[in-house]
Amino acid sequence: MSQLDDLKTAIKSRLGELECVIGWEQGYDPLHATPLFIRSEADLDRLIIGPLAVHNLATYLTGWKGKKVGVVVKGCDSRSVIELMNEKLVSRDDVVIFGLCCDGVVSQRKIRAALPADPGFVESVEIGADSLKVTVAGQAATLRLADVQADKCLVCDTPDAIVSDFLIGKAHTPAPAPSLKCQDEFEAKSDAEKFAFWQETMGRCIRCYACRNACPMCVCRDYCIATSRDPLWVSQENLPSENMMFQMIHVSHLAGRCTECGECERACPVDIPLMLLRRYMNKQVRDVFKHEAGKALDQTPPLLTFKVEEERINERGW
Amino acid sequence: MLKVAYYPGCSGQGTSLEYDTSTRAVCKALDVELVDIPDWSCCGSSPAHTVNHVLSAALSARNLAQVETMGMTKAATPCPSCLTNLRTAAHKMDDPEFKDKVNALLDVPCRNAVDTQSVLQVLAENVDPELIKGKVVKPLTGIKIACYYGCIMNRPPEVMRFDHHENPMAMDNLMALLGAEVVPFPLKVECCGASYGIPRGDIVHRLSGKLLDAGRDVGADAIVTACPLCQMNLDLRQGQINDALRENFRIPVFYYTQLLGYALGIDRAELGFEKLCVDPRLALGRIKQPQQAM
Amino acid sequence: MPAQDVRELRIVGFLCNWCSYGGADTAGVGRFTQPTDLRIIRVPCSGRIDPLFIVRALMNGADGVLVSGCHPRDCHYAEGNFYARRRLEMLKRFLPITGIDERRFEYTWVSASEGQRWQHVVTEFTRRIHELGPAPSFNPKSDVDWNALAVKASQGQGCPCHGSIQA
Amino acid sequence: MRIGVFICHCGSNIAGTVDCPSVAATALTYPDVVFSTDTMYACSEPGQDAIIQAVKDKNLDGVVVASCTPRMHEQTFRRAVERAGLNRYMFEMANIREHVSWIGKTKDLNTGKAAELVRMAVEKLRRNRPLVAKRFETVKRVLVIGGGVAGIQAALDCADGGQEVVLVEREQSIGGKMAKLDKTFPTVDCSSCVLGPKMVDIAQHPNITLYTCSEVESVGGYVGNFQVTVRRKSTYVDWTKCTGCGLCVEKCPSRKHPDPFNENLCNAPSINIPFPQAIPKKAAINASSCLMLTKGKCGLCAKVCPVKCIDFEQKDELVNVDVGAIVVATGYDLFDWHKYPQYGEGRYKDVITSMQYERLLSASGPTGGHIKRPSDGKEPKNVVFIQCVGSRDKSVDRPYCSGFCCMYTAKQAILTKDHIPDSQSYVFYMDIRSPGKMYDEFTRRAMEEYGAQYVRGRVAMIYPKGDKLVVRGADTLAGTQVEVPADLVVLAVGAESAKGAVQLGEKLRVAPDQYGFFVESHPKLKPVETNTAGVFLAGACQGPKDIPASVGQGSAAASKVLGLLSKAMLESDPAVSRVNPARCVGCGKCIQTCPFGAIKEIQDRFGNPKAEVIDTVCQGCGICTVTCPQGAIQLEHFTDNQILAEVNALCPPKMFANFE
Repeated sequence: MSQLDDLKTAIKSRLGELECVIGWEQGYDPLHATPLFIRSEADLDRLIIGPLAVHNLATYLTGWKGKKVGVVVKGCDSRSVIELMNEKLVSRDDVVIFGLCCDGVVSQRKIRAALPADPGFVESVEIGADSLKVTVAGQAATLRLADVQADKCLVCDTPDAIVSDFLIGKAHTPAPAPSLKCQDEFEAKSDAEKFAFWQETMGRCIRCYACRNACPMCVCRDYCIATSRDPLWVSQENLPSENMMFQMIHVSHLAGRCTECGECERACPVDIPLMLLRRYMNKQVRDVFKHEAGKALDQTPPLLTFKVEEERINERGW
Repeated sequence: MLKVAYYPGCSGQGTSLEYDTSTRAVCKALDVELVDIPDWSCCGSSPAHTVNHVLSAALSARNLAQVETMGMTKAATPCPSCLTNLRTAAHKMDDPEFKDKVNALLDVPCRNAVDTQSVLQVLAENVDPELIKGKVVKPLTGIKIACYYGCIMNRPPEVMRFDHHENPMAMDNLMALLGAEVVPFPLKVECCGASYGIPRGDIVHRLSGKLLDAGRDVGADAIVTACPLCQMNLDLRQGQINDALRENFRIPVFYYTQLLGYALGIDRAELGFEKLCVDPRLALGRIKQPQQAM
Repeated sequence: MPAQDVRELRIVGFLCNWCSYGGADTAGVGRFTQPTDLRIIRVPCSGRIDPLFIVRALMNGADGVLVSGCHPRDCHYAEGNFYARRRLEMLKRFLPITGIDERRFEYTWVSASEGQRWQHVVTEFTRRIHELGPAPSFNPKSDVDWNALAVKASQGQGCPCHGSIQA
Repeated sequence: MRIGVFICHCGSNIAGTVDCPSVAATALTYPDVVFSTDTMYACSEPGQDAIIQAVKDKNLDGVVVASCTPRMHEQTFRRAVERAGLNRYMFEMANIREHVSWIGKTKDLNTGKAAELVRMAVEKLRRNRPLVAKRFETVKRVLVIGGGVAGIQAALDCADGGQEVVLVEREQSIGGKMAKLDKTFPTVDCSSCVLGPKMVDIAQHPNITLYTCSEVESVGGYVGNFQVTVRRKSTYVDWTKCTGCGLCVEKCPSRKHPDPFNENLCNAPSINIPFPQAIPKKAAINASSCLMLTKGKCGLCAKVCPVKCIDFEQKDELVNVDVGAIVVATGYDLFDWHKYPQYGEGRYKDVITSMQYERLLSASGPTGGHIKRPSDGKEPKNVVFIQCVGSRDKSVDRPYCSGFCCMYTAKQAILTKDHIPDSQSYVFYMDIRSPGKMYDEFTRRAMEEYGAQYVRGRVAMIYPKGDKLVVRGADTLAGTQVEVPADLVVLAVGAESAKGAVQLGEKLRVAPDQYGFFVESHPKLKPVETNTAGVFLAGACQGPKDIPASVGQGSAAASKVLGLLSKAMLESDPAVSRVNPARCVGCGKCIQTCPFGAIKEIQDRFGNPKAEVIDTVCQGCGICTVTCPQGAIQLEHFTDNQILAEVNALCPPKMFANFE
């Protein structure tokens, strides 16, 4: 039986007791998936998984607080679920986790880049073992999956759901790359270059808050301090400084909580590489607190606790 | 079979020949192979380290380097004084700066990768007591023994890292294992006067005298040591002490390896009882013959 | 270093009320002369200092931000500076990726009795900031003296768009 | 809003290097500032009156004073604006003396800085709102934890002050360490004779409820309203019936377990009354050694008891008490000297602790007050005392001085001579620490009148010689080694924090220091207060103390309690955190980080979890405000917007960069 069939049987077995099960279905065209909220077995027919099922569905969990739901998660998504549980934002008893062993997902951005022109509407997509055949306006183009894989998959060390009620597919032995080229290159730049870079990108930011809304950890929702008057942290002016301020708020609120699912960057309509900030902050958190969000249950986010003697924080000579 | 590099030390070639021979004999008997360090040299004892620490350490380091060239990481010596120097040198060389100073003086640099132990520690920690028990042919039943460790074999604890530094038990346990009655000796780690025997005999007379006195108090037939210098002060100088303190001690002072060898039934010639100044026969006579002991 | 001889730069200080603010007072009582660039904001505890205050100041064009609290273990509220230490360390380590020179932000511990130490900290930090020079601004350049306007605006005069920042 | 600004000259302190009039002029251009002036001495009476007058004339609703540090005069001016009819929190201060005029040389730079600090204060004030202190009632009852002399004193003083007192003691009888002592220094009067009457008072005082064999299980609530649960451990004796006749104690056949009251010098019967003056004078069974409870046979005590109060079925009992204040008097424990190898690690019977020696000296002790050494019951002639055993020694992590050892050693040397006239005492010491009334004279007497030989130096080793112990040490004054043959060696063991102090501290939210002693609010000015309002310290639980100091602290703590509970209502500082339930998502992060347990989770009327601040417990640190991602919990008077306003005042947001 295929992974999808196994998943469907698993969901069937629990659907009865659940408000709904969150999965994926085809979106406006065969290339794009969109979240699917399965309430009846009929809905199950539309369920899809695979490299196109990119969304981190954990993002929807807090919206169902108090109700018992199921969620289909890839390894990376499961980290978000775990972190939400560790922060008591979601209760384990309220969630049935259908964990996948994931072979990696695509980056729509890379696909767009790989295709001769912006595809617009895609007629059909054939997913092969390691290739992707995309047909646009009668023209078929075959892309190597490896070339269009999302960055996070290249460095992913948790392809299989860490916590789950059902673990579907066959487990991987991950061989993640030590680091991402783009990240290393950017970090190597001079302060001036980096500053100029953010000045430019933040000038581009339209503060649509898509990055925030897509983030599974941004649970403040309507009460985000970036869009409130009391407290009023950011002005309405669309200035690079104000946009950067908003991004800094997002980063600092994610410090020690971000699970690097990449949703923020994926959701950005103006292609701001937000993961540069996320990965860097996570690196700092790893170095100082030996902490990785969502890698294990019952962890305390490092900024919600302390040690009287901090091994890795040296008072600077003053 | 356990294999360790062996550093006899200078006294082992002279005043404590019997310690060296008996040590080799018992180790052989207990399947501990002692491999002599080729071209070993002075450990840098008193004369050197009172004058120049780096030089003294270099002398030790040279020997450690030799062991490294043998491709071994564990060395053993019967002499606590050598042990102290070898271990202290290694301890100091943990500081890279000091290590460089030392290696500057050596042809073959020392990596400081050797752990030196006393033969006693090797026997106590690496030889199964049951094995020893099994090999005992003449149990020491009937003899009362006071174990005297000397002042430096266990101290300073952070350098020597062996046994309790105020109340060591390794020898006590070993002797008890051989069937001897070990009396609680309060001055186990007291100073015997050491090398003051030459410049200030009176000091040695007082200090060693106190040890013999304590031995007598606890009713010991004999004192057992693990240190050539201690043994010499207590044994060779016992006559002087008697004269100086108007005493008449007659307490034989053995090396623990001699009694161990005796119990294991090793050939007397290798144990060298005849080298002792205070006649040990009376004490040895207290040992019940095996058939009676059974 | 006498900051007096050059144009003042904008340095914001966040000090906890119980130790460091007292330390600054002690320095004053002892007449320990310091550069005048620093402006001190008083908060009850270093645990009250949101790293985002510092970011806000930097985004507003502060040239340097200095935070000081009670020495670890001496917090008036027992644990405030322990939390502060983690939060501030994270911010300081994060700044480089943004291209903002992390030397523009420093945090340290000064007790109410350490007037001299406070003088040293202020003098050293001010010197450092002057060596770094004025901080670049995120916002585009302009030939108009917007700063003057902004100052006036923040004083509640003209430029309605700035009313909002003052909330 | 109508704000008035007052720039203080402070004589020439400020005016010397700040152009006050021009600062005042600049201030007038700030938003909402309708009045601004400079004044010679703002804090002086005319200065304050001027402020009050201005508030009335210009009907101001906020005041900024630029003068000295708020740590100096904030309260003064707050009272002033209050007298003017404003809320005390509608006031801000700009520190232009300590932070400007006294540290900056150049007048124009100082003037500019002063003006900006004033602008900062104005911007803050514009976001202030009147805050009113919460008033709440207090429970007129006190919990005293620990029945040593400090706790006894605290309990008696509180009770005499008219408060109900609940006294909780872990042991079977109150009296603590002092009850074990034979005599006390420097008066050499009988310890139990001075303590006894106080213990009786505890038993008889109408306001005092005594729970012994009891421990504090849990503590909830806050100052004025603590809810405490006490565990009364089962004694297997119904104390309502027990008359303390002691028949059971005589008859008990099981006398195997060591007697803790006598420092394990002898054994005690399994059912026992620890000592003649015990309060309460009731018997209790030691479950671990009682034949009936361990083997299920015997029950002799039950047979002989005339009032039939033995109850082998008895279980622990939990008692709930509401109290308004808590006094912690859990005392200290003795250092475990076995950590020192040089003293024989227990191999030599005649090396004993000072407390064991007290029991040997005591008429109610195991030897009936005759000094007999443990090994062979012989009367010692040479007694060697070794001081600083577990004091002033980094090597055993006890770098502090225990304070009373020098004195009790001198006392014991004197008593030794009294008991055995032909005895000779030797004392190895590091320094003699005898500050206190008649203290140094006392140690002198020990040396001069009683001929105790004081040797300045540490002891290197103790070893047996014949039936004696040879004590070898350094005589640092003579610069030689000394060896003293001793019949008995008494170790002056130091004090360390009581076992379980740390755990109790967690329940009470009182932090212990690195050695387990409780930390006071302020080392000089608040010695018996803690950082938890309503919890006070008495005696050695705060640090080693002798009897007079402990008694003094007991009374001090009591006076704090009486002062607290004398108020009909308590007022809480209104500058505390406040939750905006609309913004709160109930994630509980604030609850997690609050050091004072001042935030609790509640359910709103839709059953959603929300945080709620207990005003009376909140100390106003603001950790929670930074923790909360939504800014839903704001520290009043230091809200995000107030601090942001200050930041924006100092660094006006620039719409466009300019580098000129």
